[in-house]
Amino acid sequence: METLDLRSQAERSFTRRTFIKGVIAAGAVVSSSAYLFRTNGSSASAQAPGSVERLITLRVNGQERRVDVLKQETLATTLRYKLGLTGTKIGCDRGDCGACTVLVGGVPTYACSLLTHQVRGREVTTIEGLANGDQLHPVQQAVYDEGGFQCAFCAPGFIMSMVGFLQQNPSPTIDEMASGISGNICRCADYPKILKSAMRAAENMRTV
Amino acid sequence: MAESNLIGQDIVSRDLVAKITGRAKYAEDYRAEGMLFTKLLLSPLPHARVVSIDLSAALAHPGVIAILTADEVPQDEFPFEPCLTNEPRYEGEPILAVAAVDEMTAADAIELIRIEFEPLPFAIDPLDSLRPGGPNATLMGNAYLGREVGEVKWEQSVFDAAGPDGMPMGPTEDEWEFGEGGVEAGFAKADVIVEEVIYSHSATHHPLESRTAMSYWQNGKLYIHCSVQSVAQSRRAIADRLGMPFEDVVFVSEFCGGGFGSKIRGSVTEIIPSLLSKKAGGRPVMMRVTRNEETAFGRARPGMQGWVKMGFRRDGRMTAMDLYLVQDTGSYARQGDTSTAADCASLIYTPETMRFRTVTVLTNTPPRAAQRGPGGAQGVPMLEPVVDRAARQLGMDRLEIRRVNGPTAATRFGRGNTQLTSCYAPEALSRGAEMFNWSERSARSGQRNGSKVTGVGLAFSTYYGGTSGWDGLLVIRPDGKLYIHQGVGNLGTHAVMDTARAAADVLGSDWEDCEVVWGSSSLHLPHSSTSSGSQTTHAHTRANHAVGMAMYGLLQELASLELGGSPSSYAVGNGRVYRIGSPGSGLTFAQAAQRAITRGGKFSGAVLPDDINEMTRNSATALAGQGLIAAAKDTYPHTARTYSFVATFAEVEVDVETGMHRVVEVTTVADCGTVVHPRSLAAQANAGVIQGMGFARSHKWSIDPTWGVHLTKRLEAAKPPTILDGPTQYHFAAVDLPDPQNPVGAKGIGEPPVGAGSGALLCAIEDALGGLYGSHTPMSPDKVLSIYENEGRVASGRLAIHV
Amino acid sequence: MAIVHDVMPAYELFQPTDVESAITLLREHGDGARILGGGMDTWDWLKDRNKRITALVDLGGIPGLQDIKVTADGIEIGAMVPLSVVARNADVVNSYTVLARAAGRVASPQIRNQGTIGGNVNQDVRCWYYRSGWPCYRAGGNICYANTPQSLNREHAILDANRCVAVSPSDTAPALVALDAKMIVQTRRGVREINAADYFLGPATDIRRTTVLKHGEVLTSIRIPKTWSGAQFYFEKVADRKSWDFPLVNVASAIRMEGGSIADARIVVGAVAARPMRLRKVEDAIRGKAADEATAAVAGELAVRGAVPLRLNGYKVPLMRNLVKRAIRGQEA
Amino acid sequence: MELFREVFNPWGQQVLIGISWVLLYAAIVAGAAFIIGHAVYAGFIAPKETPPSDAEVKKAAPDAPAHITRHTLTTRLSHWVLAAAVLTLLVTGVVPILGIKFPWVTLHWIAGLVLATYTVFHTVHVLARRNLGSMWIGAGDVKEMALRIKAMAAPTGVDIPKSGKWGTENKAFHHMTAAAGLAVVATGLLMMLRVNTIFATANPYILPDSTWGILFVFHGLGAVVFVGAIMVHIYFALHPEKRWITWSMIRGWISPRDYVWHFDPVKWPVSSKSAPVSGSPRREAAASANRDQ
Repeated sequence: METLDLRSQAERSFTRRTFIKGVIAAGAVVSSSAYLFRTNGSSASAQAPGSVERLITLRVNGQERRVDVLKQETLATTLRYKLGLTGTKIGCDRGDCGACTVLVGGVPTYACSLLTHQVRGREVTTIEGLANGDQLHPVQQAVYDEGGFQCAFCAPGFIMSMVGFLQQNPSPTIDEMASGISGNICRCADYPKILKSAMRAAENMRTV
Repeated sequence: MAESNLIGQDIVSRDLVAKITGRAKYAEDYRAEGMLFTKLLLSPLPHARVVSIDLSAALAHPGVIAILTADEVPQDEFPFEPCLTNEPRYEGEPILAVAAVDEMTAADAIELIRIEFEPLPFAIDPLDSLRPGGPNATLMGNAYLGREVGEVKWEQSVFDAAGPDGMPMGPTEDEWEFGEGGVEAGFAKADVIVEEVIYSHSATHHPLESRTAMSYWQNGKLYIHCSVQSVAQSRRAIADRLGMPFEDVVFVSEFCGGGFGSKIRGSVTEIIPSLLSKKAGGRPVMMRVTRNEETAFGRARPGMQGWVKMGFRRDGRMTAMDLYLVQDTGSYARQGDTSTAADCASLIYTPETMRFRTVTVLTNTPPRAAQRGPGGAQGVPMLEPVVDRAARQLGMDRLEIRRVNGPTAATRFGRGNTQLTSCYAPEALSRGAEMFNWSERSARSGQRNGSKVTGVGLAFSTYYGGTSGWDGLLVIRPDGKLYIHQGVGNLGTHAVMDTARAAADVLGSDWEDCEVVWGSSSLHLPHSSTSSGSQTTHAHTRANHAVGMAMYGLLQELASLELGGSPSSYAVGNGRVYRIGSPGSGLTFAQAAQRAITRGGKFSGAVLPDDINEMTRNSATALAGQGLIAAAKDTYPHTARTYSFVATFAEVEVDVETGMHRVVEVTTVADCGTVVHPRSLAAQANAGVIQGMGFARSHKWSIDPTWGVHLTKRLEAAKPPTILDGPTQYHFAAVDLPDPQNPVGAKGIGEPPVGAGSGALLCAIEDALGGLYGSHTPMSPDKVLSIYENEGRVASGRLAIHV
Repeated sequence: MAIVHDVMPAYELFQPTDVESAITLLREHGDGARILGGGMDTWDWLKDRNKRITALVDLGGIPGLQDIKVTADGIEIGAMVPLSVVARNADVVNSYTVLARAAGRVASPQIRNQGTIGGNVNQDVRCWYYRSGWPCYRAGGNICYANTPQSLNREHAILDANRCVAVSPSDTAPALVALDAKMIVQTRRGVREINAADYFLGPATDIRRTTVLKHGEVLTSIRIPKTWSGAQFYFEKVADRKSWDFPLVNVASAIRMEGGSIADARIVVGAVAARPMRLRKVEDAIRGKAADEATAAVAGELAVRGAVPLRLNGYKVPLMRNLVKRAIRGQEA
Repeated sequence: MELFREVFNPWGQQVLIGISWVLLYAAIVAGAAFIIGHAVYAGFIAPKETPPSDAEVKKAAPDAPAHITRHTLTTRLSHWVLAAAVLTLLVTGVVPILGIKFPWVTLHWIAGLVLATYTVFHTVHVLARRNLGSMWIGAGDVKEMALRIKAMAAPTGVDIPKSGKWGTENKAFHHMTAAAGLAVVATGLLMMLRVNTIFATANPYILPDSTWGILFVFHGLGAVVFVGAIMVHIYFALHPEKRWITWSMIRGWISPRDYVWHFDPVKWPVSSKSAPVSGSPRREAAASANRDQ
């Protein structure tokens, strides 16, 4: 039997009690970002089974972030508008370009095509979470050493795809690598250099 | 003068770390306290007049702060394109804009607006518009007659004569012909004549970053953050659109997520947040442009429907070319793509005689703009397969026929008998053939392995390679660093960094001691070219070389004043100006900057050269007193036209059972003068080829002819190429011979690879299909299958648009 | 009323932890409620504002729907298992290869990570007129914008059309029909098991729906019987792009060979109709024949008999013919 | 209550696409109400009529044959073909709207073509024979009808007048369904252009949306009338008191008893020789109607 590995057991056991405590402590944070969004007022049926709270805790880049999230809010919007993590780009908002790719539980995911409520308690990693201070992540280093992207609007998404794919397949062939990052569009079409960077990234990851 | 040690090196761009760590700020990444968000009401009709608008419910919607209508924005005579309109000329044209506390509120408010339209006649297909009684895209007419819009209708007999799959060819608006006796005489000399209906489609640019903009007003100045290809020129354009002096516009565009010609001087819609912000008392207003909106007003490549006839002597020499093109210019400005296509054709084939006829038709489809390789990128893939057909008829090698007709340094071409500054096209063709192993590979042409047939093709492409006469601006500050101010855009070509090297090289500076200043007019930028049309590398290596030389002279003069001796007894290098022969005597840049500040006058920027542009003057004046300042205009000679050349070779495997193909090998060689940044050049060239191949294969748009409404608003439907659509490796080389009129030797490279890529792919597919038909885009699997199954017939029609 | 096709409007979100609660929520909220699986189809409708909902019921928190279980008589795949997991699962790869290949060819890696097998089979049809929110038959109107003398219908149906000419774009659905899978549907009253071949509806039967699933019913898992385990499988998808594209036509087949001839076969073609088309006549015709070029040719011709091409999709006839031939050959030519 | 269905076309303009299905439910409810009303009336309120005795029959219609021809084979065939077509049309047209899904379109248009052919044939036939008078609802019919209604209102003792071969209700029913039928047939034939048939490929753009909307409304209204009318028709066909009519439509004849019981021999004379009896113009019309069989 294989169980989907997107949510670890620990993530699932994230309790409601710790969550509420977190929200109370984070009140200031919540209110300071609230001006960006009108509340949608539909707080009815809060008692219904399966209903969701507005104030939730996200685990982003290893930190717990409390945030006020609308029901229909996508992860890309929360990251960019509420948490200031603008490295995650919105290129199409329809899952057609990959610019918003982040890792959710280590898996490359279009942040525009996922509600923030769906990642409650799961580990989210964005482009901002890769480097350790000034020390680039091995994948970023590979991209840097190969001279990187052109306009680079797609770069954060591509890099997240590379990181996610290499975690799953650390020694890909060049064809596998291309397939692994084929969910990202580079409109500059700098694919040969991107692929070269990705292969170098695989090497870097193996030697880390 | 120091030896060149930066030009030709792979130097990682300074801004790369920001790009790959998410710290780079694109227009939408700015956030400000109290920021409002905009949604646009777009026209649902392709052509209409707004009869009434009722905003009351929307204005009463909580959170709505301001609504901007067409009556409050600059409106001018056609073809001026307003940012908001009451007579929308294409589906998706912005009618009004709502600013609210967040996007959802703004969007909900749009739905509360009651608006009534009166539908007007509309045209989607240029050929339909040219029919007797066909619809006109505007109330003034359907085609450009010079700068004016008038009516062009052809007689029914023209259409009857063409038949269902032929090109109707009525009287055109523009026509030229060159060569002795004209094409008639040329064809009379020909041994082989080929003619073909040719077609290139329209498609949205789709840069990954849409044309988002954010604005606010402070102390009478407009602050605008947007996504543009050029900073200095866009600042001026925005100011013009708003009718205000450019000095009052603080223009910020540090990073641009792609433009491909769609954001050359910014966008007409960029002033919407500025005007909304004004209405909202200066509050910051963000207008995030969505993919839907980008499809509507984000610009597109003009499509062409046409016909060509070529005559060749037995030795392969082209004696005549008769080219006829109808251009779909969309709903506003006249594009020059068909003319450029003809110019490029006259250069890559240097026909002895040539006639060109064109008519530019307005349609109620999104406005067109230059798209990477405008004209050339359509002309090359339409014409190259026809040349291949002639070669087959002549029994001639397809590389050879291009060699026979291709230009050389001595070539005079086209109707202007134009001269080239440099041309290493023969070298490029030879080098490419060698790398690709043309003779061996082309022998594999038509080989069949099961359902897969090998096709081999090459395409030869050209484009303007640069302008001249722009300004450079340098500051040496007391920190000893050389600050190179750049007013070009940062759209991913790395030109903003790479052309700066020219100045550093002249001064023999270590790159680590240089800072490139770019991306915000508040940093005082010089008058620079647009980053478009492959001109930047040429234009700004020249301008930076010129200003480097000016700085060199100022340093010599300063040293001679400070340390005695004649200026010419001083040299500059390694961050110092020093006496030739006794390097110990001299000034460091830091000292020079201090002395310049003290001395003032021409050293500190207080006195500036007369010939520099007003913008450069303003910038230098603002910087005056901060160090040693040099401003200069590029006055190097530029007595002929500068063109770059690209040859791309491709091998494909076409599966004749599915219509799909696999690109096996691609080799590209460019003549773009001296190489400035090898890795970046290869990336530009290969990526241009891939864009071209993507355009030739899948990247498209579709507009329903009955409703005039766009159906490909999603990237999933517009189908730009993915990483899997080509091979994993591309081969590239540059001829790397200098253009003699640029002191740095460089020419531009942005445009020509696109036509080379699409042309090579079409030629290779046509080759695999036994030469059936290839002058048609997008050559998607359905068309390949149709051509294969129906012996050259495109089931959807050779001239049918939006398929 | 002015139109805007961006920014997802507000709705209630529910994340129940068992199927029964999900069904109750769906029933309570009536037609305004929608199931959220992977969301890859849902977001388009909501973000384009072409479908409005009042409540979204997220099945992501229900344990069990994300499991793959090997059972005595085959394998059972939870409806919420992501496509990438299906494509990589060793049992699926080894025994039901056609499904693994199909799942591995869906859209893009991220979509395969987020999109579920249940969502992939339940996704709405592809027709850019319908998906633009135009009031066509499928949207409750009385017109088909894709089947007129001017329509842009390169991607549309050649078979089984009835007023609506949209196609089923699913890659996994043909594979599941080929494998004779059973769709397990939980309703208020209990659990139903439906043959995959009967699960999908054409527009003649119901122009508003693509499956027999009714509002308030939940596809919980897909059972694949051992019947075709280890058979000779074939899957191929023809699309404009090699990543991230819907099929122009796809084919999935399972063929059991005995002594050099075809003992039994199931051949299913996608993207030619609003549901995956199982080619029973072809299956009957090739049974007992050798899997050679002659049989393939007969099968190919038989497969496209009765095809009615529209203005721009005539190429689908030879394409479907050729793909069926390849399915019988078991390989590309 | 919305009476019409409207949608926003691709340009955001509101366009009519047909009647509201509420009207369909209303027709069903109205039909059902009538049936229940009638059933209650017939079962509990109306005086029980006793059939005439053999002697009465003999006396009233001495010449009547054992089988009095009421419908020729052609008439019966065309009635049942018509019935099949209309029922098919209603089932295929209405049942899917009520939520039971099945492939209905092809059956619907084929049945529609049958109905259309019948309508054309019938119209041509009737016009050719120039015997429109037999179905004319004249002053006498109205008077007769009024009397019968009065009799129903005062159910005791009043003698209910009998009709000729075609009762006024029959005529009214015929005209109502004819009008509805013409509406659905005419609009339906045009609507066939919107779908692929063996005759043409779909072209909904042949007429403007607004025109289509009106056509759909007429089609819908016709259908709704049909729904109510056919419900009532079938009810009567199955009703014990009217079953003799149904039998006559199956067998073609009625018994002398039913003839005497339900008809006015003056208005519809019959004889074993079946010779027309000359007399008043109405008689002539009736006779010609008879001949028509």
